[in-house]
Amino acid sequence: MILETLSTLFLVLGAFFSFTGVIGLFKFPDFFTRVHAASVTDSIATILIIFGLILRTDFGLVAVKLLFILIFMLLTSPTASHALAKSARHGGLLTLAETRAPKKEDND
Amino acid sequence: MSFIVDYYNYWIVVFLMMAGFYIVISANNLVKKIVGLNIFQTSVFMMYISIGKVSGGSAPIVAEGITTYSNPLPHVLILTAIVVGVATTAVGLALVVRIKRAYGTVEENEFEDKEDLI
Amino acid sequence: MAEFIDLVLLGMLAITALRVIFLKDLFAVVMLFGIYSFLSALIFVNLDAVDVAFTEASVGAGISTVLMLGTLALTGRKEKTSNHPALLPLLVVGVTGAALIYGSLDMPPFGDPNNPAHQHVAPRYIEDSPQEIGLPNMVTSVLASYRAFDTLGETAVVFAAAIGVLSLLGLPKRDRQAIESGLKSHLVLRVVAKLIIPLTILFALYVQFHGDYGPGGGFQAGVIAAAAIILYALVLGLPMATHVVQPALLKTLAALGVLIYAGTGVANFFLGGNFLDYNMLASDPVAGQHIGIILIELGVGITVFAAMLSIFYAFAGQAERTNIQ
Amino acid sequence: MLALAATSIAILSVMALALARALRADTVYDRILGVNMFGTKTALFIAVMGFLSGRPDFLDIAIVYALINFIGMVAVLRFFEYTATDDTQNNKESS
Repeated sequence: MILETLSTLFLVLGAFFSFTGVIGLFKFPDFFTRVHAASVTDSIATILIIFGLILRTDFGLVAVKLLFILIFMLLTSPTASHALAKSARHGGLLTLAETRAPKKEDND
Repeated sequence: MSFIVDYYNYWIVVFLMMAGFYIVISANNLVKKIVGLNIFQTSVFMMYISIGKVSGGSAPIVAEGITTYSNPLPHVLILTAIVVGVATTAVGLALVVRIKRAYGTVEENEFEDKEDLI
Repeated sequence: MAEFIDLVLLGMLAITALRVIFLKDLFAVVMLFGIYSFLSALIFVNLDAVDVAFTEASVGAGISTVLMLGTLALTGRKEKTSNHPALLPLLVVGVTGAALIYGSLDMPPFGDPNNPAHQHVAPRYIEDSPQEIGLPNMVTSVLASYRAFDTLGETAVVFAAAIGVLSLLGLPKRDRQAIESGLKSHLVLRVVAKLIIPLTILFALYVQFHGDYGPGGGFQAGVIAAAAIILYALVLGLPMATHVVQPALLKTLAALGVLIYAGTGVANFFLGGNFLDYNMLASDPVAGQHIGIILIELGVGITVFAAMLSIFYAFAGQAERTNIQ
Repeated sequence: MLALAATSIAILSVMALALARALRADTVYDRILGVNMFGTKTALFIAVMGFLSGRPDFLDIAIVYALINFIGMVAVLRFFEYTATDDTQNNKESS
């Protein structure tokens, strides 16, 4: 019973953080802040939701698989975000502060 | 409502099929044509899998406490079709690469003009 | 609940397809096509076709996207705007679509257990295959035993497609000089990729041999193993990858897989059975079936791995060659 | 059960929003970001869906999703490095 309540709490929190991430994807002013919003919330939402699901298993093979997914996603998701941001930087994308400096902002 | 649920999958399949068909016949670029062909192909997969679904059924892997299973036969047909589909897509893309090298373009209307060069 | 998810996912799929029509940037088209494949895999999970979803996620979304990106790198990423009017195609599509919608009204309702499709051979597969073949995964039973002849044909098609691509593009030469390529500046990516690749190959082996009990099997395992090497080639450069898995080896492996498959079938002749009827492979028919299925799944896995990887090598070799020139 | 259903609907709507982002993005990078987010959320969605339908032994598909999503990202980045010359402008896409 305690486990289930805890699991529900984790799941709801995870869903909430997913939402904040995707709202950040729309609302933040420039690309680098958007990467930030997406990747940070991605990690925390993954951790919370996977733990919420693990608490609903009988801690057997399914829990191990879930842990495997968690490790995998914690390795790949931030790496992908990092590489993307780096690639964007090399590709000449500027932050909002830099675009503002020469002229008025034109980003949406 | 039940009328919509009964036929919704088929309508979406028809829509996807027509979207793929439209890309194939209207696009000029050969890569885009292949994307269209793939969309068409996926709609056929969707059709088969929709037919194989049984309401209230479960995935056709035996487990305790489950009595209704969905039809495994369409799954088998489509599983192999997907792999073959990708293999043929690869052949198509390889042909596109060769066409680019021979004609210098992958736009259909452009290389039709150059046909007498080769 | 499942119906609701089905409704939403199919709607998303339709919107994605619609967007693909109007985009002129082919790179964006390919990205959306990746999403499209992922979405359709998700729909397959929702419609209980876990094995199909597995294949679509690995083959459709993974390999096709990589191959299409490779083609775009060679042919350019902008589609030129065509000037001839799109009215005739639109008319053709509209008329065909209307006819198909009209035809779909005669289809049996979605998910009804009394549909004709569920009356013919499916009950036999569902009720008898767990006893006859002894495997919980009915899809594997049907794929590798009841319809093994069909699957042999499909494996041969994959093999033939690989030959076709190789004869069109050719395999890259293995050279020791140009070792430095790939994503040089991405140090983090390189480290993480090195960490991921062994895990992926391990996972591919799990999928290969667990396919009898859960979703998976030779097709998926071969693709996942090929994906691991593709990741290696993408991050560390094609020359490094051809150093590890040599192109000449792939040619042998692709043929070997089909040979294992057909050889298992022929072995049954000598044991007094029919082609691809594994009952004779062991004293007990069920054990024989099990051995036969493991053998042919292995053959499928090897062929698919070699075919997919050599197709990727062919495309990547072309891109590399144009890059040097 | 209710919590699982609510979570799955929440993830589904997050996926829809990420898809919307990927469908209409100003720069290519935003599009990739949307696609990446869509991929990770889809893997989570499959995990939750397995529990929702009472057959959580299909988590392998979620692993494949996470894996292929990563490979797709790497392929896209490699494509960028390859075509780096004509990609310096943030191309606005005309639909």
